[in-house]
Formats: sequence, C-alpha cells, structure tokens
Amino acid sequence: MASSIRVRATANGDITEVQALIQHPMDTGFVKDAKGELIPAHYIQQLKFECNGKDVFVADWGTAVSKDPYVKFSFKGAKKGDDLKVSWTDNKGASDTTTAKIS
Amino acid sequence: MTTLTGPSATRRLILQGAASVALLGLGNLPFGAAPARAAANDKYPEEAFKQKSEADAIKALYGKTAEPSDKVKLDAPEIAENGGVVPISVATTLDKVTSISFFVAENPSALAASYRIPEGTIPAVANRLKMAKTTNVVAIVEADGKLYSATKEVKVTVGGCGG
Amino acid sequence: MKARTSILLGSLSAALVALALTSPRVVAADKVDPVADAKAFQNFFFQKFPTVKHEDFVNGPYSMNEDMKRQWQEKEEFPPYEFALDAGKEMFATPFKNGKTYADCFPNGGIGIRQNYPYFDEKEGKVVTLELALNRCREANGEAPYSYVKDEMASLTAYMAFTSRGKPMDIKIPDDPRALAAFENGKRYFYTRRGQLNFSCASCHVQSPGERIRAEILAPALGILNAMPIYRSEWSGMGTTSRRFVTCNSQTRAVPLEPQADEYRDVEYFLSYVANGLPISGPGARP
Amino acid sequence: MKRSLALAVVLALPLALSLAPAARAANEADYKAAYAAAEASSKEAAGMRNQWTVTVSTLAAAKKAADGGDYDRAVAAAREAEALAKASIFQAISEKEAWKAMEIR
Repeated sequence: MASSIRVRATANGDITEVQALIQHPMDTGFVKDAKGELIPAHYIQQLKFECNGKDVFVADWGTAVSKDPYVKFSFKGAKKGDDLKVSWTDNKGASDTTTAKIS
Repeated sequence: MTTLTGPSATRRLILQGAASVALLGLGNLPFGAAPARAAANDKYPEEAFKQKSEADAIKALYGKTAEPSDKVKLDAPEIAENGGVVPISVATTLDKVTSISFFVAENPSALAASYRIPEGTIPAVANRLKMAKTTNVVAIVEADGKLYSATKEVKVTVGGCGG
Repeated sequence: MKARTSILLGSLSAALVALALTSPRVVAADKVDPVADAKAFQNFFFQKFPTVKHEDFVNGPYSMNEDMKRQWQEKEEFPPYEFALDAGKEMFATPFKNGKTYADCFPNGGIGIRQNYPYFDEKEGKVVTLELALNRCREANGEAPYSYVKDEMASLTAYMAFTSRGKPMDIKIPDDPRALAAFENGKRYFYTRRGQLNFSCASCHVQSPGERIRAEILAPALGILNAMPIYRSEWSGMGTTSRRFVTCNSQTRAVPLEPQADEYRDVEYFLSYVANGLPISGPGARP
Repeated sequence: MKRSLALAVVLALPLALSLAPAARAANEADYKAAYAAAEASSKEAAGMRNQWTVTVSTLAAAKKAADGGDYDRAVAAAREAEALAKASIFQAISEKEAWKAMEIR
C-alpha cells in the first residue's frame, strides 16, 4: 500500500520549501452518509516535520482542515540530500510516517 | 454521498439544476462529544479546538487577545470556489514568530489549524480549509510573546460541510 | 409540494411556448458535416470569449474568472488528483492474473493515446470510449469490469490522460455512414432539452459558460472533455466522463442513462470531435 | 434564461391555483385508478428515454401515502406524477425537432 503522505522538499540555497499532501477523509462529524447516519469525526490532529533530529514544523489540526490536507512552509538549515521525516496521528489513533530526501 | 437537508421549495426552484451539495446549517448544531485523544504526550490543544467562538478559541489557545497588524499578510480568495477547499495562506515580516493559527469565525468551532514555528522556520504557511458559510477568516501570528492578527472575509456559496 | 411542482410544470410549458413562438429556423434535410460543425463550434467560443487563449478552454471555468484561476493555480501546486494519478500508474503497470497488462490492449502500450478516444469502431459499428476499452480489456483478460464513474476507472484514465497531456485532441470520423450517424446523434443529444428543468447540455455549457449557477461557474462546452477525468471538490473525489454526464442529467432532474449508454458514447464522440486540436489537459481539478 | 424563468413563474400562478384539493375524500379505488394512469405515462416516458427524477419520486410518494392509508394525499401525488410524466413526454416529442434551434452553426 502506497504511503498516505506525499512530500516535496526542495532546497534553494539555505531555504528548503516543503509541500505535503496527505490522503485522509478529515470527516467533520457533521455529515450524514447515504443512509442518513452521521459519519463520525475522523481527522488528523497532528502533523510533524523533522529534519536533522529537530522539529521544523508542527501542525495541530481540527476538522476544518480540508479533506486530503495540504500544507506548505519553508525552513532554513537543511541541504540537498538531507532526510525530512513526516508523520501524522489522527483522532482515532491511526498514524503514518514517511521520509523524503530533500532535492 | 451526503444527504440534502432542508432547502426550501423556493430555493429548489432557484437552484436551476445547480449541484446538490448539502448546505448544512452547521452553526445551529450542538457540539459533539470530545473525540478520543490520539497521543497523550503531545501538546495538541484539544480545548481550543472545542471552543465555538473565535474569541473563546483564541483565549483557550493563547490566553490573551490579538491586535490587528498590517505586518500580517493574509491571502484568501474573495469567493471560495467550494467551501470544502479554500486555499488560505499567511506570511509576516514580524520577528521571533513562534506560532501561526487560522480561525474561521462562523464555523462550528472557530479554530481550524495552529502551526508551531520553531526557530529557523520561515513564518509563512499555506493550507486549505473548510468554510461552512460566508464569514471572516482570521490569521493570528504569535511573535515575541504578543499576538497580531489579520482578517479577511471570504464569500462561500457552496458550503464546505458536504465532505 | 403541489405548488412547487406546478410552478415548475408551468415553467416547462412556458419555455416550450416561448420556443414555439420564437419559431426555430426550419431545417430541411441537413447534410451531416462534422468539419463545418467543429469549425462553427470553435468559432462560437473563440468569438464569445475573445480574450481567452484557445488552448485555455480546456481549463474550463478557470479560463473565465481571475479569482478562480488563482485558487486553481494554488491547487495545481499539489493537485488533489495526485493520489488517483499515482494509483492509476501502479494499476496500469500491474499484470492481470493471466500475466498480461493493460498495455497489451492498446496501441503504443496505452501511453500517449488518450487524444484518440473515443473512436468509431467500424467492426462494432459504434463509438468506443476509453473507459469502455479499459473494461473490455479487463474482461478479455478474465478480470471483472470496474465501475464506469469513479475509483479505479478514474485512476486508470487519469494516468492515461496524464501521459497524453498537451497532445491535441485527434478524433477521426471514418467514411462510414454509421460514424456520421453517431456524430449526429451525439449532437442531437447535446442540444436536446431534458429533465424537469428543461435544460440541454448546451443551455449551460454553450449559452452561459463563465456565468454562475448559484455558486458554480459553468465550464464552456469546448474542451470540456479534454480535462477528463477530474477531481471535483464538490464530489470530494475523482470522476470520469461517465460520472460527469450522469450528474449533469440528474442536475436537470432527468433520470440519467446507464453509463456508456449509446447516447453517452455518441455525445462524447461529438464533444471530443469538435474539440479537435485543443490539448489534452486531464486529469483536471474542478470546483 | 433568468428572464424566461421569471416569466414562467408568473404564467404558472393561475395553474397552481387551479390545483385546489378535491372536495370529496379519496378512497382506495380512486388511488388505484390515479396510480395506474400515472404509472402508464411514466413507463411511456421511460421508454422514450426521457424520464424525470421527480416523476419517479412523486410516484414513490403516492405509493407511500397509499400504504399509510392517506388516499387524499396518494391521489394528489399520483396525479402530480402523471402530469409530470406527460410533461416529459411532451418535452421529448417537441424536442425531436426543437433541438435544432439551439445548434451552433
């Protein structure tokens, strides 16, 4: 099974730009299914990016983040070839992790 | 998919074949039970995400109030093409930024996302948020222990609660 | 309930009366001339939207509105169809139980050929769409067919479209009266009003592209299929050409036909042919 | 398009008023007759591949009301469904030629 996380990390000089897209339903808990029953809330609560043993970005999310969430940020201090570790956990205790090489 | 709840006969007439996205009146719904926590040792701001109003959410998250600042640049569309996916970003020229948070004023709970910005990370974030209806989006930047905000109204005609 | 229906009924009869009064031009025994039709079709859109670059029509409503175009460009930085595209690529490369692959069913191994679909199959005497060809490929290799509207079918066609991006749509109409009849039938389907709202495909996508129906900005009919399959925010997911036809029908309150019904195959043939020369842009992202 | 809709609403008002409820309470036989007529028209529309979603749902509503013993409502819904089906048939017939008026040439 392919990872739920897609990351692109590109170093340009001292600044690395990171874009990530995660496959996740991000159900709000307010939407009904075809049978008229509420689909329980199911959403990523925390998404973390680590590089060279240090957190470079931590996202705390509620249900108002769109389905298949996307985020973009930049940080300093990394170079091409460094590993960027990305991990998330959701409100049901599920999680996923991936490591991307900075290009 | 989703169920269509309660559009009036008049609205149905006016729809003229427009899509049947559920426009749930979310503002009126009672807040659901707290979800189970995923991990116990992180600092996920559970309480702040539970607050309905923007003011309460800001208080729960930061314990103080924000002042508007033109150094906080909030970028959001005039009219969201779909309330389910509204691209919103913020950047700032302020120094010593430690966090950036996004609030959608009239969502069922106002706090949408909060980002911790460690030293060395550029204080700029782009993300995509759900909006239940036309309302203000507020970005708050925490810099040197103080809070600065920028606000922009985004019009939503297809609500973002259909999924 | 009752009043509402009557009003809508009234609206239908009024529209029909209006139509009768404005007296459509009497058309006497037209010759089917696809080349002239395509030229007129493209010219109509080029003149209606003189500032839109021709190749931009394949970007649907985003070619017509700046604010939306910006939202789209932001989305395209990491497009929502990315997961479907990856899944499609993997599926395309994975052999069937008998060891064969999709590549064995298509010219050029299925790569860069999207612009030639649908085509008219002279053996069958009917239009064959890419979705149909994919399911026939599966069945010929002992696999169960996929749903035509989304999921695996959307992923597979997303990948095949992606390998054809930028190639001009290139639909042929062979010298076969049945092919001309299919084209004509597709054209008729496109312009025929249906459903309680009394809308044809053309009511929205010829007369009003760029305008809002409630919140949605309508896409121009020209190039609309070049972007298929699409990730629609409104669907929170992917959909194929079949899904687009089916939902369009329901939105006018017409009971949709079964996916890949002859009428749908013909209208896809017509719409693709009149977009000849415009680039494939699929998979697309739409509101 | 918008103008024609507004016009349609104005034109439709007398029609809406003419659909006042019947004076006598309907019975099962009334319903069966009304439903059979509606079903026949609906099948004809489907055969022309021009069924409307509202015909199907109104027909279902008629049946549901009858199952619940509300024959007034069942008859009204069945008649509505029949009218909708007939309108869709009319639409299909008139569009056999009328579509050409919309064609880009």
